Amino acid sequence: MSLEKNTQAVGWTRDQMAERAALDIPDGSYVNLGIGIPEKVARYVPQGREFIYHTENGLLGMGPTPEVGEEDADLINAGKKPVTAIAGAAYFHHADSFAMIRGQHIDVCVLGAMQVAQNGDLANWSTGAPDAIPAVGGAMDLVAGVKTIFVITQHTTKNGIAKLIEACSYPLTGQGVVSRIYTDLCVIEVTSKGFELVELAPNVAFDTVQERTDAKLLDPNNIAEQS
Amino acid sequence: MSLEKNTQAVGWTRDQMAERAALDIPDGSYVNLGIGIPEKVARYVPQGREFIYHTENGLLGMGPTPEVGEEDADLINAGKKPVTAIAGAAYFHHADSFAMIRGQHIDVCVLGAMQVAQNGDLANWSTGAPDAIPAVGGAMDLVAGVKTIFVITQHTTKNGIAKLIEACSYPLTGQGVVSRIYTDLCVIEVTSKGFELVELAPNVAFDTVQERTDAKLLDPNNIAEQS
Amino acid sequence: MINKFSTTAADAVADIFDGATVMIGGFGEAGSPIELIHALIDHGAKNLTVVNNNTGSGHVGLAALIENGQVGKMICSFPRTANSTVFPDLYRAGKIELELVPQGTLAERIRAGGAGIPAFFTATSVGTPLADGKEHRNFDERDYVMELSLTADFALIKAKEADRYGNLTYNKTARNFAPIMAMAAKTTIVQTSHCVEAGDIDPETVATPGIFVDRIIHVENPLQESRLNAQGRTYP
Amino acid sequence: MINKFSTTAADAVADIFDGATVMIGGFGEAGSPIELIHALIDHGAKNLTVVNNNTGSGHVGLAALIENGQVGKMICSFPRTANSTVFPDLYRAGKIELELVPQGTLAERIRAGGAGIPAFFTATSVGTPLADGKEHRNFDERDYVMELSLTADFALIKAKEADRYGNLTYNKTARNFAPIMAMAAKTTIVQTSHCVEAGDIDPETVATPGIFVDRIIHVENPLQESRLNAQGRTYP
Repeated sequence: MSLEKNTQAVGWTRDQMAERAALDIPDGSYVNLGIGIPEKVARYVPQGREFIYHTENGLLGMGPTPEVGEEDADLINAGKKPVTAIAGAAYFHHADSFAMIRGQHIDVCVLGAMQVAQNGDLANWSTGAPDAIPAVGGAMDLVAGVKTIFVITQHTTKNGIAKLIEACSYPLTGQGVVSRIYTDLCVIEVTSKGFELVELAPNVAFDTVQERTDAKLLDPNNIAEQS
Repeated sequence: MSLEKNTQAVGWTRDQMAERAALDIPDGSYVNLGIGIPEKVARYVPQGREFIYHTENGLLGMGPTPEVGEEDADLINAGKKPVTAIAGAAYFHHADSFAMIRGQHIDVCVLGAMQVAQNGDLANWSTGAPDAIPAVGGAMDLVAGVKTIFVITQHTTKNGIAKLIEACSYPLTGQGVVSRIYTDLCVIEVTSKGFELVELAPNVAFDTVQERTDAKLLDPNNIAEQS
Repeated sequence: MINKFSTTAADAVADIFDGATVMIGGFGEAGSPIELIHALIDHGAKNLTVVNNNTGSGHVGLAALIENGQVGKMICSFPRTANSTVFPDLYRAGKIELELVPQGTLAERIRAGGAGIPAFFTATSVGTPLADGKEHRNFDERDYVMELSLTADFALIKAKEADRYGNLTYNKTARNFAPIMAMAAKTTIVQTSHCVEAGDIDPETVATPGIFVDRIIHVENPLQESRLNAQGRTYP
Repeated sequence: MINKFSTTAADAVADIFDGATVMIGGFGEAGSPIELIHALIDHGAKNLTVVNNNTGSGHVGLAALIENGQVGKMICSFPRTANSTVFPDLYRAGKIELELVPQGTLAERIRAGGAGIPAFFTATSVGTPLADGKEHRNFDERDYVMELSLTADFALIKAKEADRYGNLTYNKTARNFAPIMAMAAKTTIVQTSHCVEAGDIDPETVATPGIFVDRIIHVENPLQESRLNAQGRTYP
């Protein structure tokens, strides 16, 4: 594992969360990255692996951000930011692009989250506030169609409210869709029994994570003791 | 009308049937031609008109039969015969090709028939004989999807059995789908009232047509008298 | 001779009627047919139902069409944009209707409309508020909702190249919704920066066959939404 | 490094198991992956369900696969060919099953399988024997039947060009079913006459994006079914 152990800091930075998630993506995977921290995953492809990035607006083989001045308004990602295309890319229309998603051809999708429930339910598109402008984009298609859904998120909101909870209070994006969660504090696997600890970030105690999680955190492999 | 009046012959030849049908296809139409006599329609595009031919195996802008020796096994029509492509053609896959058909983008389809009923029912894929190998191809898609269905057929079978009848005895290709019928003897419009005579071929009497038709032949415009 | 080239954008959109459903290509500004949208603003048809993934940005293009009061209803997946308050303000004021559709379901409903499929089943949105009131059905032990096709009276799209038959190519991710909207609309109106001869587009690489296209106008150097917005431009 | 090039046709088809569903590209001989079919004959997997528009001609390719007793069921639209009695003889003898599907419904069922759509409605076949037993439903005053998607364990297809990612182009009407079968199969195996470098295929003109492709073999000069038949050839 190439993550630098930082014995000073408590927990992972946004980049480290992305780097940690990238470690769990197998070589040769077709990957779709959500907006925000998930986009950073592309910077941390583990040595010896090649991922192909899909962006749902119609490009397979998305490359890195272009140099300043090299942007093309007709070459953007799903977040509407300028991107590039690798040698070996392909363009296609929206129905074909979502056929890749809905038809379970994309291996891994990494998304942000507002809430994740212990049964894998994901809420990441709306707080349900009455005056909010509802906007869903491709999130529901991605969670329904992609084989494996990873979530990268801060463990709690800025105000310290738990995002990993027993049951989502916000409107769902999908039911039982999340496989793994990468937070600043830990990696959690969503199992049929609930949240199972996979790894603790440096200098993070099990009790700290449990305290900030509004659901039972299981540790069947005694990760807490090994850390 | 450019058809040569042949005062000797009784009725139309196969080529004349095709030529007569072509006269009823508007300029700029997208046209799909069935196997057999319908294929001949392409030879008789009226002066000043341009038709675009669709072949359901994946080509829009089908051109004429290639010169001997110029055939390409990868460039064929739905009858699996070698064809060419015009300047301005497009290739596409089968689902896209049938989207053109099912989505009612093709204006006219000209098909052969085993039986046509006075309500527009068409049977042209199977006699229903128990030992026959059933084979339907794109016929059911075409009659369900194309805006206007023309039938070109000999008025009766070789044995003199009527093909234009009150109700089809063979398994249907589609219900109420035929608009016009071009036979060696006449042109018939299929209306809500039944078969209506549009035109008699040279030297053909109304009674002759009625005799060879197993359904009432209407003549609201007194075509018989004008001939 | 078949010739789908039209003279002006004004002519091309002249028969768009009040109450029409209009699909407008583009994902954000990529592929947005801004000159055709501005022609539609000049034309003035009202009470339109517009299908687009978004609701425009700034005060030009689609946002300007909405701001001009011509749109009664939006069918889209993501009506929020960082730099536009046009749709949100009207929506909160109850002056515009919204049908929110997941992006892939939106694309597939349009494709179905063009392909003569009246309805299909998808797992997308099952268990979410967007599945409320929709027919559910189980296939092979998974739940799906039934979605209806979308068709339109008109589509406005932007292409890279067009020939007289209406064969089109697109530029990179500007392709997005254009090919399926061209299929789903009764009348498809295209703006292109390159009018080419029939045969200039390799038949293997035609992205939209001409059968789906009705009218083409030439816009050599289309305006770019983000640049206009950076300049604080408005339309009209 | 992703590299989908495989060494031999034998290796590429080695895991096709008894009882597998195999989609085979081609409309007649155009697009028929004859070398892959012959490798499947050599391999010997039995009781296959084969999806193809036809049932082959003469005694090579698909007809030879059927003649060799490896196919338990055909799903196709047109099982008759002027010059082949292989399928008709087995069918009349009750030794092979047939699911007859209208050609466009066959294509759409395959496309639906690849696109994650479990079922859809079509007007095709309404009022005919092929609609018997199917669920009917009325939308906007027209009757439709519900059709289920088709998927496969393997697809065997033929391409013009392929790169290491599996991006494909096709030649003219040989494209036919290949792109949708590549989408609908768990494992898609391709034979191509041109192996090219990544980037050699313009991303605008890729007909099948590599995501749908698993293995590629190089067959520089593929056999041509009609020529073999004219020579009276048989396989094996």
